[in-house]
Amino acid sequence: MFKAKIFIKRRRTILDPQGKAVELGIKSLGFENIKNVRIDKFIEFEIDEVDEEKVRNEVDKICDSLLANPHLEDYYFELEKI
Amino acid sequence: MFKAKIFIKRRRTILDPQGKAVELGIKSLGFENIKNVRIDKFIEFEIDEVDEEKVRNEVDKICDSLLANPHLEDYYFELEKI
Amino acid sequence: MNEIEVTLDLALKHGLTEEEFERVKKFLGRIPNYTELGCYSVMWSEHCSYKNSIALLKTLPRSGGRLLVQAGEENAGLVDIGDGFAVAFKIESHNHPSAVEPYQGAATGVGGILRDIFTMGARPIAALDSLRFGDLKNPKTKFLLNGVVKGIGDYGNCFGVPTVAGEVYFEEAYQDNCLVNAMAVGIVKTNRIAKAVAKGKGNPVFIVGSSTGRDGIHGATFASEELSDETESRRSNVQVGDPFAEKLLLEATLEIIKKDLIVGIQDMGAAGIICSTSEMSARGNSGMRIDLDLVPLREDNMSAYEILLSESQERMLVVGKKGCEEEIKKVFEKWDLQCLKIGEVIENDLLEFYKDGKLEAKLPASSLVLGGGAPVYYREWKEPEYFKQLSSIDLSNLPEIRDLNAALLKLLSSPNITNKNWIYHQYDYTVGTNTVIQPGCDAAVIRIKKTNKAIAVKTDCNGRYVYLNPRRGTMIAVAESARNVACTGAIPIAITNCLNFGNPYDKEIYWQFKEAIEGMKEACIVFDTPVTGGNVSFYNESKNHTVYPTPVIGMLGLIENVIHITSSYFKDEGDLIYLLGETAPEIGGSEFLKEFFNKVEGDIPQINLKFEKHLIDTLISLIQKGFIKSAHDLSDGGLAVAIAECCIMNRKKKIGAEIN
Amino acid sequence: MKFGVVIFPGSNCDYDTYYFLKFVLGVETIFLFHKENSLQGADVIILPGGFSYGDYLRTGAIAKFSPIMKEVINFANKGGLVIGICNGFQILCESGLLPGALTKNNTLKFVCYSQNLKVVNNKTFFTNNYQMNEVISMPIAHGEGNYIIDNDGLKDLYDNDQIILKYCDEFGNITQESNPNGSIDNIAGICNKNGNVFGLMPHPERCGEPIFGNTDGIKIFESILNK
Repeated sequence: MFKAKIFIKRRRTILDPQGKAVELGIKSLGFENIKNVRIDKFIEFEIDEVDEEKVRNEVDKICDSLLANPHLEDYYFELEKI
Repeated sequence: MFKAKIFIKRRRTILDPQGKAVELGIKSLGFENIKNVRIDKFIEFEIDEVDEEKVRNEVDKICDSLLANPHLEDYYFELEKI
Repeated sequence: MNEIEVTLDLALKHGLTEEEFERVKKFLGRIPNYTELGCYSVMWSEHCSYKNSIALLKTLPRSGGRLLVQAGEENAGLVDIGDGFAVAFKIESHNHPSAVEPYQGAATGVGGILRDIFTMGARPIAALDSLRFGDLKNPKTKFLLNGVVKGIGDYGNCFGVPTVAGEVYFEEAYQDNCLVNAMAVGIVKTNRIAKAVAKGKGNPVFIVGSSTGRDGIHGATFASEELSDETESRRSNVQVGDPFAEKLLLEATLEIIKKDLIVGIQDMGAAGIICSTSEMSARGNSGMRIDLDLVPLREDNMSAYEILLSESQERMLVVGKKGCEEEIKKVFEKWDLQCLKIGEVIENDLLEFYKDGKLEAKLPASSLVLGGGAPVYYREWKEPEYFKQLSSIDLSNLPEIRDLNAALLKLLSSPNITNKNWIYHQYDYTVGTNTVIQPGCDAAVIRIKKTNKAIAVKTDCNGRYVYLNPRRGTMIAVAESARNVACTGAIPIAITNCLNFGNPYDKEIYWQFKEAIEGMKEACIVFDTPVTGGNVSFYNESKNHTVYPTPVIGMLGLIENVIHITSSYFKDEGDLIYLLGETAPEIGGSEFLKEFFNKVEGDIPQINLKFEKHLIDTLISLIQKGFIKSAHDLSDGGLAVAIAECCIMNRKKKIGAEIN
Repeated sequence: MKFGVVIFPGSNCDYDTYYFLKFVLGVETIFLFHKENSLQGADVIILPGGFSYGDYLRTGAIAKFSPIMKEVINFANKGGLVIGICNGFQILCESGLLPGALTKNNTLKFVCYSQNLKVVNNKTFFTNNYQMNEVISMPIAHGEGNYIIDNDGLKDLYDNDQIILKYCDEFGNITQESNPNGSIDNIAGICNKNGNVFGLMPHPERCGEPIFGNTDGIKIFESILNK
């Protein structure tokens, strides 16, 4: 059994309105020394499979076809044997 | 200068309709051996401050008061000197 | 960037023809540098210059009646509705970006059309979406439909404009090229109308709203090119919409107009800074000196070329009144928006763009714009064979349909006719507390606060009809949208249009375009509904599909007194049902023919425009006399479907009908 | 009786609420911009619907730090009347004036239609004009109306009679099918222990005029006026 930890990150060149608004929020709290706020997705799930290589391909396919939007996002992931 | 990497994770006891929907999506791609899909937030930003202790307190306060909702979410973060 | 040597080959790569490259050299008296070439390439693209359509568009009735501005003069059409109010409205397409990334494509389409409205000082009070996709059974269609509907909903709902009407069709012809047309309607006091003009030597020029990134560079030219693998790779990153920033931009814009602090304002749509600076200058026959170093950027080391052509969203260009600079800045500060002075107006017809102290581009403003130096072409056309072939097919010997009940159920469940509340329940259609007739009826009705009036709005076009007979099909589209608003008690007063066609350099496609414009002209004259402006979207085709010619009509109707507002569904037992107009055995290009025989052929229904106008006038006078409890237009699916709809639409009461 | 309608960046029902109070009900109403730090003597504060700060991060998450909110919290803690409509309800939960939290609809889709509601507590400042268990209908329009609270919190709500409105069908039955967003126990509106802070997801200001064929929303404000 493996646990996949996947980061879906919006490409840095693409506008992140949410990051912009949260930066505004943090500053309104009085923390002026903050910049480049980015909000991204962190997805976890378990895969009932023993062969790590097979798991890696499977997770890669899942990210590429469903979890990440190729026009806006990049992804990377770590696997943990549980 | 530090970089904060913050994980905002929905408490496991609380239903996550988004996680459920993504699980259905993955299964519809033919991957039956997947379970416990969780969608959480990953937030990054830079802090212009040298003293690590001060940075740690600042990030903690930001998470506690804004980034995480105590009713729903827990948070933990890592700091990286850049 | 400017060291790049500008050759004919580079100009061709930018989408300019050889003659157009020569024309640029004539205007400048020299070879353009790389930045200047980029400016001409995007300003003379089909999307911005309308070069292959403006000649024909000018033949449409574009003034008179209640129009306050001539079509094309301003960012949107403007119609006087009395009581000191005017309505601004327009429809635009975002087809190509939505085919690539449906959510952001549709969302930025809505954002763009909303800016066209509030740049005139009007507060948007209604939005409509006219959509066309491929076959619903195709997974790609489901992906596009979900993305587009969510994009429209998220943007409109967050911005706070009710999305109240529209239509969606599923046809094989749109498989590779979905059509996403967004319409917006706004209300403005006639003494608070803002102009998109730059004049007055020394007046400050501001860029306001979001920062500038590399979004959608070549966005304009991208929209004027067929979707092929080649364009896929060349396009730079996708434009992303921020409805929250747009709402702040709306409030700040209306405030500086109300406080009379500005000379002119224009939103930044296709071709961003170069388009707004050149169009505003040309309208005021003046020029601008701009320092690009002062433009707030989202990405580092952007070149002058990229800054001028970037299509980052939620930005406007403002020409302020000299001396009001601080007050203007204060308003934008109040709304947490950037507002930076990037230059000033100069006397002569010249745009000078500086970067790092160097003059990067020097161009006559008028040479860039539609109506100025942009080329105008008169394309040839050729009637395609399919036209006579298909319209002469005799449909009288089709096999008899025995079980009419099953037939009606089959029609009612066809994707083009069935109930669309799955879509509009994702839209907020009650924000603004003005929506009297909600989505699902013939047209949406929006009351105008502080008056006794209301307006009816609707979009219509049957692509199959226009394919089979472009002229008569377009007449039918105008007539149907007029009938739809009349059913709510409104007098049709003006239209906007979004002309979705294939490649204009293909003679047969241009024949479709020419015929459609002819049909629209005749119908608009008879219905006295002038064209207030709109949008042309060519190149809606790909390797193996060309879309049906789809001239979407956006109709505006006026209800003088809210007591005349009429909904579409049957009300009470014992009410009498009347059919107005004549019925003829016409099923050419019908939904029935498509659903039962999978055919798109035959001669489409005849139309007598004078009779249609008489029918509409009669219906409205009957409503005004208080004789009518509901009215519904017959369109896809004919009488049987219309009667069924009149019963089903009554949510509160089960009701039926007996017809002889 | 003076009403104060707060404007956050991204509120979009502020003018709707203002128009309804001032021109339909004819009561004195002022706008309170979020950067101000005085309630200018308003007797009732309304946090209107909309997408404050674009509802980024979490709905209402950022609005609670606006200067005006400090004043609203003090005003509420001293017993002043506060109503949070839709996004306003989310802001009241985020700022701790009301318990629990509003999360994504279980359908993951925005929902907009006329929704039946049951008045399960008509002994409050905001609902004393309705009959007990009266079935009314109000427009809803939200993407994050799924109210959640832990078991102890829920028990508290019942023990202190803090649940005011529940989603129901046209006959008043509290059913799963009539629940538009997955809210626990079909909760649509609650108040705080003291009963002076009221949050609800439906929009009363959108059903206050006969032209819309539904005036069920008026009684919320009429309840306050003859308090």
